[in-house]
Parts: sequence; structure tokens; C-alpha cells
Amino acid sequence: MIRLEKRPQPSKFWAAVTPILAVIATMIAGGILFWMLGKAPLEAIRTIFWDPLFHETFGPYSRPQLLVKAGPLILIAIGLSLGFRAGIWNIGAEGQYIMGAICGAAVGLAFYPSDNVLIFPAMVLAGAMGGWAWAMIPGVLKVKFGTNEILVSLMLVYVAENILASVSQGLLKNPDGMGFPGSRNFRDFPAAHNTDLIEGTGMHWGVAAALIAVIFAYILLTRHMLGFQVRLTGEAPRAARFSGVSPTRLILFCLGASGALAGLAGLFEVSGPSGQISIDFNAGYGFTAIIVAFLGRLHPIGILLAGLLMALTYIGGELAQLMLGLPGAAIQMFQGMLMFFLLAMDVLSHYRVRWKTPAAAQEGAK
Amino acid sequence: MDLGQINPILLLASLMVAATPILLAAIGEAVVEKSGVLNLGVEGMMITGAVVGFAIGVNTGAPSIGFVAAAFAGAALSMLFGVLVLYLKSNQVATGLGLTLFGLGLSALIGKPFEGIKAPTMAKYEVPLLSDIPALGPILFRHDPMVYVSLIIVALTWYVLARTRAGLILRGVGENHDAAHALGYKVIRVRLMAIAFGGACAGLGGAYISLVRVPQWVEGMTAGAGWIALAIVVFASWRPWRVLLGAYLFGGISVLQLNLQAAGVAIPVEVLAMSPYLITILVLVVISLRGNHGAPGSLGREFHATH
Amino acid sequence: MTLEGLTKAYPGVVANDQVSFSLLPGEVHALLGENGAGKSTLVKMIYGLVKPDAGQMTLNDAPFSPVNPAAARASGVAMVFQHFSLFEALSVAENIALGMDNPPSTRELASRIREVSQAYGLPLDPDRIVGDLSAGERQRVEIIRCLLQNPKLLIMDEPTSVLTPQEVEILFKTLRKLTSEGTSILYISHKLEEIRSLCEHATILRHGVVVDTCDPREKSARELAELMVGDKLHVPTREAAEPGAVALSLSGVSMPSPSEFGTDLRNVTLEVRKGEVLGIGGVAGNGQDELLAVMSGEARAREGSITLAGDEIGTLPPGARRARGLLTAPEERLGHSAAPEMSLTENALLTGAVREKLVDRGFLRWNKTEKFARRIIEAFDVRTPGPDNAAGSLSGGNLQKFVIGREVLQDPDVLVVNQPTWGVDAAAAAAIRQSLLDLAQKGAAVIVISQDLDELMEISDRFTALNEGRLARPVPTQGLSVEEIGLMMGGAEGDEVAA
Amino acid sequence: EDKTKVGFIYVGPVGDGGWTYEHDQGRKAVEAAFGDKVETVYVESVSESNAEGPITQMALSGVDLIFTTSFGFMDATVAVAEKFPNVKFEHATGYKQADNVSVYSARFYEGRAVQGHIAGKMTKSNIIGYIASFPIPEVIRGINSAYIHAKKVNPDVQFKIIWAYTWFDPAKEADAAKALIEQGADVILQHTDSTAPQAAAKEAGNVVTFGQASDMGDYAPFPRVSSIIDDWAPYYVARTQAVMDGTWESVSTWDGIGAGMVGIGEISDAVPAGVKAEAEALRDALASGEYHAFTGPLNKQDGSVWLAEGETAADYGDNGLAGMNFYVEGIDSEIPSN
Ligand SMILES: Nc1ncnc2c1ncn2[C@@H]1O[C@H](COP(=O)(O)OP(=O)(O)OP(=O)(O)O)[C@@H](O)[C@H]1O
Ligand SMILES: Nc1ncnc2c1ncn2[C@@H]1O[C@H](COP(=O)(O)OP(=O)(O)OP(=O)(O)O)[C@@H](O)[C@H]1O
Ligand SMILES: [Mg+2]
Ligand SMILES: [Mg+2]
Repeated sequence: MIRLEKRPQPSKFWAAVTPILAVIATMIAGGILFWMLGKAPLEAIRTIFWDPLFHETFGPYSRPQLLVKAGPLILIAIGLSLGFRAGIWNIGAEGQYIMGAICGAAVGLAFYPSDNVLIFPAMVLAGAMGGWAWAMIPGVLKVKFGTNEILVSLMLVYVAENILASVSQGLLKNPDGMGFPGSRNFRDFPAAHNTDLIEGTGMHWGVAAALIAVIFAYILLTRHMLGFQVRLTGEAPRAARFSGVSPTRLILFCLGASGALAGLAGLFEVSGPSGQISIDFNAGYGFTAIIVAFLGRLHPIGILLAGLLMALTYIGGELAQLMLGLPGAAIQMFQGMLMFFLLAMDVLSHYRVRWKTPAAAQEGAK
Repeated sequence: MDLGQINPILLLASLMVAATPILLAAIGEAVVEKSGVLNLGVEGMMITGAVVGFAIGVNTGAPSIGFVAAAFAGAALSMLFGVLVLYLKSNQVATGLGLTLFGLGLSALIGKPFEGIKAPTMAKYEVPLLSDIPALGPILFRHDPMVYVSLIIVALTWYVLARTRAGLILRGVGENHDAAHALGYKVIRVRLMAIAFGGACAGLGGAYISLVRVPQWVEGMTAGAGWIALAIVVFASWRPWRVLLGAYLFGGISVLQLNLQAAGVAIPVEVLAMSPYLITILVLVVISLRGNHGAPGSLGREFHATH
Repeated sequence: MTLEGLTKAYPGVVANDQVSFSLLPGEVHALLGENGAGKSTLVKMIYGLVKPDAGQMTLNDAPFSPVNPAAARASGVAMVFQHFSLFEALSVAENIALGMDNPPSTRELASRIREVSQAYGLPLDPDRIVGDLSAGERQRVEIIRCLLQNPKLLIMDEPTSVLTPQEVEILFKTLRKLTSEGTSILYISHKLEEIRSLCEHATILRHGVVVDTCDPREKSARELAELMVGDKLHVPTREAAEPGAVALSLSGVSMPSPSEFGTDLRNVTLEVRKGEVLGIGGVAGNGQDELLAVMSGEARAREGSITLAGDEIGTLPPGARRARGLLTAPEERLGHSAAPEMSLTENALLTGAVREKLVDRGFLRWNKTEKFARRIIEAFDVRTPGPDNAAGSLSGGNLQKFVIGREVLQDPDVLVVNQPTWGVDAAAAAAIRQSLLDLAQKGAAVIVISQDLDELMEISDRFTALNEGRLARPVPTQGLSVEEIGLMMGGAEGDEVAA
Repeated sequence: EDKTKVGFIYVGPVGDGGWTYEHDQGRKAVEAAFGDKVETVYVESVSESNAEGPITQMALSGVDLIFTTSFGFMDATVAVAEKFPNVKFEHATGYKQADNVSVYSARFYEGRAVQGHIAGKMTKSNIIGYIASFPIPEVIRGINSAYIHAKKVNPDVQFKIIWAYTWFDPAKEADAAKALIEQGADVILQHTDSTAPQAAAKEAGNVVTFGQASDMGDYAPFPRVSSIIDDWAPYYVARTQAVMDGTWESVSTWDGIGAGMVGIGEISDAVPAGVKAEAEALRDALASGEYHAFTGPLNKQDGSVWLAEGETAADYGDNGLAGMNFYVEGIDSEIPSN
């Protein structure tokens, strides 16, 4: 019989090793899945994990793409992780992402076709504000009325989607777009375009912002009082209040920060890779980022790695569809498995696993 | 615009159908949460139920067998969650989200061969006597059997929770798992059963969409119903009859907004389309204003028996 | 009932090592020992909650090895737990039904509850929600739950820690009635006077081993304590000092309890002077937590109702109050005064940030913080491998020393502590009390909120009591009798008591 | 190897039973037509805001011809095409052409004209329900075309329009259909892709529907009495052939019934023979080009003149079909976000 014994403190060793074990376990289980779908398992795993990085044709394109794809995931996940650490569950980042994109794009488009250098900074600000404001709704409702933020933030995703549909056909519709939905493309509006930082790689300001966010979050959590208060609130909310943390301010800070970062991610996407506001502009980054946050154990460095890993499974997954005809759903399942394995293995860092010998068990049962 | 075109009885009848999937999922989740576990994977279990129910329904030609299979499928998937959360002590929120992701992928894979196939139809059931009531009867009491099954499940859930020892134990476990454990109740076993029940109900709810409401299998067809079910549980303060009320209210608003559109009401379509969500938020605020939400004391907390 | 060589080991500790003793019908048998001596573990084995690693038990000469609590209950063993095993949101009847294996129908159960509770002088309304009951009433629920099963052996793990002396009297009457009916009682308590008045036999455990047995009626409390500790007890001492100026005063503080099942504070007025120790007695759940919260700043008071050295502080948050010299230590160590999963260094930061200047423009000075933590560990003899260890990995007594040390070392002008020695063994408790006295000696004002009357008698200059959120008028401790104290705890005013 | 490699970028899953499904049928037709000489690949569920990556990967993988099958892929297609001058691109429903980017689209509104005619004849309540997706020119064209032709044969006809704000959400489509039926509609037209409205109509018993995107023949002969089928196969086969022959050129194709890009599903016997004959005649007239679905006199909703007597609508330009964002006179409703 297996018994779990809680460790007095979580094991640092296992916390570091389990993600690697989880990835290996996912590869094995995924291999079996792919095999059952009639695909060569090793080839599939190689296509997903290896080719995007090292394939001679795809590698050079995919490597920077990895950052491009991981950028918004990391940016959002960093924000979410602050709240999750403090026990504040914003799962509506998708909505904040949309609103950030809308607000940022609206500011940019309002100045079309000016070439003022301040336009892009103003858009960045507006994007962050848009996401922040959208996240303040569950924040204020929670603070004022104690309303559950999980549900409110989630419901607001649907509301934001409707607003997106509306503005992409109304307010922000491209006047030269022949009546088609969708805004102007920022590619054709240099002052508002989120250009490549390194020509030809697709790496834009969002990637830089994500890396800055990782560093900021790291410093915040390890070196700053506010980060300490965030952690303290998550570990022991009563102790936090005793210590002098104002729950109200903390809730608003965490939701606001995650909303602003999600909004930024939305703005960088809309003004960069995606290029325009359109009905289906949002691609589910806000939801995937939740998984990234957990995969990264709510730790900034972990999130950086998890974001890259997730981006790898996306890009590798598309490659596997292309090269091997692996269905898109299999990739989704694969990501779900990765999450499960990581969560399951987490037990090792918090508990000791002990085998109770049958003799001892019998003795006990007597 | 002509509001007179909206027939309230017809509206009621169609909201019953529209609400049944979320009602089933929500009543199951209410039981899970009553036992102290928060399973955010409802969407994943629903969609799995939808595909399995459809597949079996099509293969056997009997929707009823499809429903049974869907319940088993939902329960089986929920056991994955149960083992992770109860035995491996994983974070409930994260595991639930993972379950949704996994369920969406799994169902899409299972569903590939069933795309574009028509479901066997389910005969209507006329409730004896009641269906003979003039005007009302033929509309309200001539639904497919699952509408009544869902109502029976709500009634039974209420009865079991409020009136039976099993229900008392379940509530005790959800209220204070340490105390329940000290009195010798098998916290993990009770919760595992509650999670399985929740999974089965979510599976039924999903199958209702694919076998009755649409009826067809299409990838991602639950389209967020699982999340709505979660909102309804909170809305209902974890009480079965209020779950019914909440589900019918949400179903009612969803159906009503379409009716209003059709009637040409001069409210912007986007506003109508987002109204169910806005109203849900509003209701949640009103509920929280009343203070005590009635959340089970151990909801979402990790349980580790120390001996 | 007999126990023969019962052994139970946990990782790192042998909680019970070859414990043997026997229990006669109709006997009240005391189980004595320091914190962590293994008392609770032992009775959990009898109740079927913990499986012994070795050893046998017999009940009425038949081998007894309950596989679970239901089996133990079926054999006539009932237990009142150390920590309430109640369900706050459920009704009294539902709580009792959960403790029974074949409860009768709801209506019948309700009438039996009324009947039995009346018969034993512990009246209870079966329909009330347990969360709304006072601590004493909750205790009744547990006891009635046991009595309804006509137990042959009743185990009580620290049942009186939350009761007033009057309620204790009623309980003892009940227990004596039970023993006269032939029920044996295994009784665990840290209150030695109670044991002396109630029990005929005592088994004394130290580190899981039976070190002695005796008849507690023939020993003094001091002797019993020394048997438990295995050492001479150090009694805190202090030199008498003249109290100085008023350090902290509360005038007419009323506050609804922030927690759902808490007690509201009603018109609390008090004053404490420099160099003085004010003791606040009373049964837990009478507003202690709320009183501490209103002083720590976790709850805000009406403007003008709290002054510190003459300055209004009633609306200030905790940090600002600390900066001005008012420090507090709440009762609950795990999760309130300390964060269990965080290291001792981080826990030192928890309240030390302001006064110890551990934060510089928002940034943390970890080195300085760690030094502070080390200082606490050394000065207060906290047994731990080092400041990197999680607070939760410390034993209760050691963590409490850390918490008190953290506040004391910050040189407060006023220190308020709630249950400073709760669940702490005698030696550590003595050390903590001494540190509080030393602090007062240095001129600080100290408020000690405690359920332990002996403790308050020992260290406080003036005494008052909380009852249902009301505070009695403080009276000098010198010469107070137990009856007077009991009256104050029951809600009588200081004047009435003195009269 | 000298196989021609053809790639497809899909916006939804191939199992959506509608838009993407029909494009995938086109892909299969290419495979069937050329057998060993072609290899096809596809990536499904590509997000419109992130299409550049998959399109680039596909181009990198050595594909000769890429079909990007959603309007939202327009800018991404053009951007990637710039980087791969040797790969040919075909973008569906857009308007941005380049040397190696063709655009193609279908004149579904021609099919709507036929539907409108049948609907006008078949309705007894004179209420026709219309489940619309998003208020974009294509959908608005469809509503106008259906309305004009229904009105022509039945002056009393009234349109009730529900905007579902989705291309594909079976449950919502079912609810929309039910709401329309409850408000008296006995014919339902849909511009969303699932069969849920068919099922709802079937349950209601006496409601006529039309298949959309695919034939939805499972519901024939009733309630589905006809359908508009997206038939991309001929175009895809032809364009692949052009690549093989080296004759591929950038073109703008907007084909209708005539070229076979818009198929009219079999008109079932539930439609009275006379009506069926008229509808088929209309279909043939549209196919041959002898009749244009938007022929004046036609006024806009606000009463202003759009097309004079005998005038036909231009494809592009201010009042052109491509960017149509107004209703014609008589529709008692408003276009959202306009
Ligand atoms: N589940 C457990 N796992 C590990 N160690 C345990 C467990 N339960 C108890 N212990 C340890 O066993 C020893 C005896 O604990 P027990 O609770 O029996 O003490 P006690 O005498 O009842 O103390 P107190 O007076 O504080 O109630 C302690 O050292 C305790 O830490
Ligand atoms: N549930 C548990 N699991 C693992 N270890 C435990 C557990 N409970 C207690 N311990 C460990 O057992 C030791 C004794 O803990 P406990 O709190 O019982 O001490 P104690 O003997 O009561 O000391 P004190 O008198 O200072 O309170 C501690 O080192 C603690 O880490
Ligand atoms: Mg202890
Ligand atoms: Mg104990």
C-alpha cells in the first residue's frame, strides 16, 4: 500500500525535477496516443519537440516564432500568477486581452494616418489601461460586494467577445475595407505598427515586454514588499491581514496587474502579428496562459520556460499536422496530458511517498 | 417591433429545452461542491459526454443507451480529476482547467468518424393527465423524456441531500472534512462518489446537446455551457431547487434575447447577445450582497488525512 | 479496559512507546503529559482512528481492535475531541446524527436530544445551527452526541479548555453521574486542579512513554506538573514596580465581529499603564479574537475610541500602529501570527518590517531580516535547524516562542498577546511568561488575554474578563478568589464581584 | 519526386460540417482528380490572428500552391506571399491580389435568390425567419437577395432576422430557429453552418428550411427543400491543374451558379411542382447570366434609389456588391453596428 507523508517543507529538489519527469511522461503517453492514431510515435514526438528548434528548413523560422508565440502567453501568465499566488482567480484574461487590443487599436486608429512617434507609446498605454479597466470590474465587485471573481471575469470574456464583434464591424471598421469587417491593418500604418525588433524574425515589442515582465515579476516576488505581501496573502490570508496587508488593495493590485498585462499582450498582438482588429481576433491566449502559469508553478522563471514549452507544442503541433497529418485535436489532448502529468507529479515535492509493507499494513488492520 | 408576438408559454417550453444541458451539469456540480470539491472541468466532461453519447446513440440506434454511455463517460473522465485531486493532492483549479482542455481534445478525436451523421431521434413523452391541460399541457408536458429526467434528478438530489443520511454525510464532508474524518467517515470515498455523480450529470448534459438539442456531433459543440453551469451553482447558493431556477433563468434569457431580436426590439443586437452574461453578473452581485453565500466550509481545500 | 504495549511511531517521533495501563468500570482515569507527549495519539488508537503499530487492547476482557470509529462506537467507546469535530453550518441534530451510527428518525432524535440534554443539565435546542452556538454550547453538542450512545467508555480530550468554571462544575456533575452508572472515563486535561478534583487515577506520559502512575488527589498540582516535565518547574518572578502613565486606552469600543460566527464587541473600555500587566480572562469565543483585532488594526475602531500614549490610533492600519509602538500577537499561530509554509526569516519580516527597518523604499533587506530572525531564535531558545526552515515545521511551543520573541524584541511600548501559552508545555510557557514580565519591567504596558486563569493570576497586576464581547471593570489581581473570577467571566461587573 | 504539393489552411476543424468541411471536400477532390501526382496537406483550426506562422511553415515545407480559406487570412496571406515568390497562393473571399496571390469567392447571393423565390411561395404565415451570422457584406447580400425574390412572388412577405454572432454554434442556432418558429416563421433561411435549425424545423413539423454550405441532405425532402452548396472542387482542381501545367496566373474569381462554385441542392418534392419549375428556371437564368439577382428598380431601405429600372448592381464601387452594407427597401430591421 502506498502512503503519502506530508513533508514539513516542500522539496526543492523534486520541485525542479518533476517538470522534466512530466514532460517525459507526456512524451511517452503522447507517443502511445499517436501510435493509436496510426502515426509513428517517435516521428511525431520528434516533429513536435525537435523539428521546430533544429530542423534545417523550419528551425530558422520557428525559433524566433517560438518567442513570438510565447510572448503573449508569458506576459499574461506572469500577471495571472501574481493573482493566483494570492488566491485571486482571474480566469477572464481572454476578455482583458480583447479589451486591451480594442482600446489600444482604437487610440492608434484615431490618429490614422499621422506619423507622430508618440502614437505607439500611447497605444501601449491605452492597451494596458483597457485590460486593467476590464479586470477592475471583477476586482471592484469582489471588493465591494464579495462577488466571486472567477465567474465574473469569465462572464466578461463573453461580453468582450461581443464588443469585439461589434467594433470590428462598426466603430473600428476599416473605412477602405469595402465593407468587410475588421479594422485597418497596422502594417499599413507605420507609426502604429508593432514592428520587428530584429528584422525578419517577427520578434516584436511584445517579446521584449514579456521578458521585462519576467524580470520585474521576479524582482517583485523575491525582493519587494509588495511581492512578499502577494505571497503572504496566498499562503496565509489571515497572517497577511495581521501583517498589515490590505486585502482590498491587494485584490485590486493583482487583478489590475494581470488585466494590464493581458491588455498589453492584446495590444502587441493586434498591432503586430495579427495586424488588425477582427471578429475572431482573440485566439484563446488568455485561457492557455492559465495553464502556462500553473505549468510554470506560478514562478516567473518557470513561466518563462512553460511559455516556451507551450509555444513549442503549438508550433510543433502545427508542424505535425502539416507533415504527418496529425489531427489538431490530438495536440490539444497532448497539452491536457502535459498539464495532468505535471500536476500529478507535483505530489512528489509536497509529499514523501512511502511503501507500507504488507506485513505492517496487516499489523495495523488487526 | 411587436412584443405581442412572443408567446410566453412557448417561451417557457423552449427555455426548458434550452436549459436542460446546463441544468444537468449544474446539479451534478452542485453535489460535487457540496462535498467540498471544486471541479472546473465541467466543460470537458460535458463535451466528452456529448461525443460518447452521440457515438453510442448512433451505433445502437437508441438514444437512451447513448445517454447511459454518456453518463459513464463523464463519470470516467471525472475520475481522472478525482484521482489527481484526492489522491495526488493536485490543485483543484488547475486540474479542473486541465480536464477541460483534455476533454475538448479527446472528444474531437473520438468524434472524427461521427462528423456529419444524424442522430436517432428521441420520441416525445407526454406526461399523463398534465399534457391534457388545455393550452398549457401540450406545450409544457410534451417534451423528450430527458427534460423530465433532469427534473427528477433535481428532485432526487434535493431529497438525498436534505432528507437522507447519505446526504447528511456528504454535507458533513463538504462542511468540515477534518471533523468528518475524525468521526470515521471516508472523506475521499465520499468525494470520489460525488465527483463521479457530477461527471455523470455533466455527461448527460453534454449528450442532451448532441442527441436532442442540436442533434448532431460537432467539435466544441458545448460552446461554454459548462462554464455557465458553474456560475449557476454559485447563483443557486448550492441549493438544488435554486439550481433549477438559475438554469431556467439563464436558458430563459438566452431564448428571450433571440425572441426579442426576432420581434425587432430596438435594442442593439450586441447588447442582447451579451445580456445573458451581464444578467448573470448582476445576479451574482445581488447574491453576494446578501452576505453568506452558503458555500461549503471545505470547498476547494486540500484534504490530507494525517493518520 | 486494558492497554498492553501500545506503540505508534510517526516519522521522526515515537508518539506512543509500549504504553500499558488499565481502566476500571466507573473510574475516571486521567491521562497527563506535556504537549506532544502522545495523549491524543493514544486515545485515537482506542477510538479506531489510528492503527497501533504494535500492542493489544481488551475491552471487558475481550480483545478489542476497532478498525474504524464506527466499530469503536459499536463496542461502546465514545469520544469528545480536543479540537471540535463539529460542522458549523449544520444543525445540532444533524451534528449529533453524524456522530451516531444508526440515528433514529429526525423527529425522534430531536426529542431524544431534548430529553437527554435536560436530564444531564445541559439543555440544547436541536434545531439551532452549531455555528451560532457559544463554545460551551458546542461542547455540550459533543457530549450529548456521546451520551446518546450510552457509552461504556467515554474519552474526553481536553474538554474544559473552553468552559467557564461554572460550566466546568456542571460538566463534572454530569461525569460523576455517568460514572455512578458504571461508565468509565478517560480524561485528558492540562488543568491539574481539575484532575485533582475529578480523577481517581492518573497515568503520566512523557515522550510517548508511561513514566508514572499516581492518585492525583494525593499530589499537589505542582508535583503533578513536575512529574510531567520530569524536572523542577521554574516559576516566573518579577519585582514590583509602580505603574506609570497610561499607555493605551480603549473607550467604548463597539464592533460587529468580522467573522460570521464571531462575537461582537460591546462598549469595551480599558486602560493599561506603562510597566503594568493587565490580564484579560474569559472563555474562548467571547470576543478575544475581536478584541485583539481591534487593537492590532486588523479591524478598525471608531475614530477617537483608541488612544496610544494620548494619540488617536483607532483608525490606523496595523503597520502604522506598529510604527507607533503597539504590537500584538494573536492566538492562532499557524496562519494568523505566522505563515506556516514560509520560512522563519519571512515570518520575521511579517511584523518586523517597520520597526526593524527591514524594508528600504519598498525593497526587502533579506540579510537584515535573517539576522533579526536569528536574534529571535537565539534569544528565545527556539529549537530549529535555522531561519530557513518553514514555520510550520516547528513544534507548537517553539513556534510560539518565535512569535512572542519577534514582538518582544521589537521593543514595544504596548504589547497585546492572546493566549500566549496555549498548547505550549510547562517549561516553554514559563519562559514566555517570564519574557512578558521582563518587558513590563522595562516599562512597557502588557495586555495578556488568556483562558488560563492560573497564568493570569501569576503574572498580571490587574484582572478583568471578557464575556459575550463585554469587558468587566478591571480589579487588582491580588486577593481575587476563584468564585469572583468565575462571576466576572460569567458577565458580572468588577464592582459587583468586589462587593 | 515531382509531385505537386497543395496545402490548405483552414479556419475551423474539418469536422465542422460546414465551411471548412466543404473546403476539405475540395481538397479531397483534388486528391481524387490527380491521384499520385499530387500530395495535399492541411492545417486546421488556424486562428485568424495568428495565421502567418502556419502559412509560412507550409510554404517552407515545399508546397507549390496554398489555399487560405478564410477572409481573416487575407493580410497574412499577402505578407507570406511576399516572402515566397515561387509559391502560389489562393485566398478565399478576400480582395487583396498580388503577383502570386489570387483571390476567389462565390456568388452565394445567386443561390439566395432561388431560396427567396421558393420561400416566398411556400410561406403561409408570410413570415420568413433568417438566422444571420455576422453583419458583413456577404451575409447582407444574402438577406437582400432572398428578400427581393421572396417579395417579388409574395408582396406580403416579412423577414424576421436574428443575428447569432457566430458562424457555428449549434445550440444557439437551434434556439434561434425555435424563437423564429415561435414567432410564426414557417420558412427559415440560415447563414450559419450547423444543421441545428433543420432539426428544430423538423421537430416543429411544418417549417421549411434550406441547407447551407453543405447539402444537409439528411433532412430532405422535408424540412430541407433545397440548399446552397459551397462547391470548391472544380475551382481547386482547375487551379491545381494550372500549377501543374505552369499556366497559373494571379486572377480574381467571383463565380456563381454558372461556374459551379455555387451549387443548388436538389429541390425536393415537398415543393409544389410549379414552384419547383419556376425556381429551376430562375437558377438557370442566373447560371447563364441572362438574369442578375440584383436588377433594378431597387431602392435602399431609406427609400433612396439604388438601381434604376433595368440596371444591375456593380461588383465593386460605392454601391457595389462587394462592400454591401445596407438593406433594400422593405426589410423592417436594422443592420447591427452600422
Ligand atoms: N499524524 C501525525 N504525523 C506525525 N506526527 C504526529 C502525528 N500526530 C501526532 N504526531 C506527533 O506525535 C506526538 C504526540 O502527539 P499527540 O497529539 O498525541 O500529543 P498530545 O499529548 O495529545 O499533545 P497535546 O497536549 O498538545 O494535545 C507529537 O510529537 C506529534 O507531533
Ligand atoms: N502532522 C505532522 N506531520 C509531520 N511531522 C509532524 C506533524 N505534526 C508534528 N510534526 C513534527 O513533530 C514534531 C513535534 O511537533 P509537536 O507540535 O507535536 O511538538 P510538541 O512535542 O507538542 O512540542 P511543543 O511542546 O513545543 O508544542 C515537530 O518537529 C513537528 O515538525
Ligand atoms: Mg504541541
Ligand atoms: Mg492532544
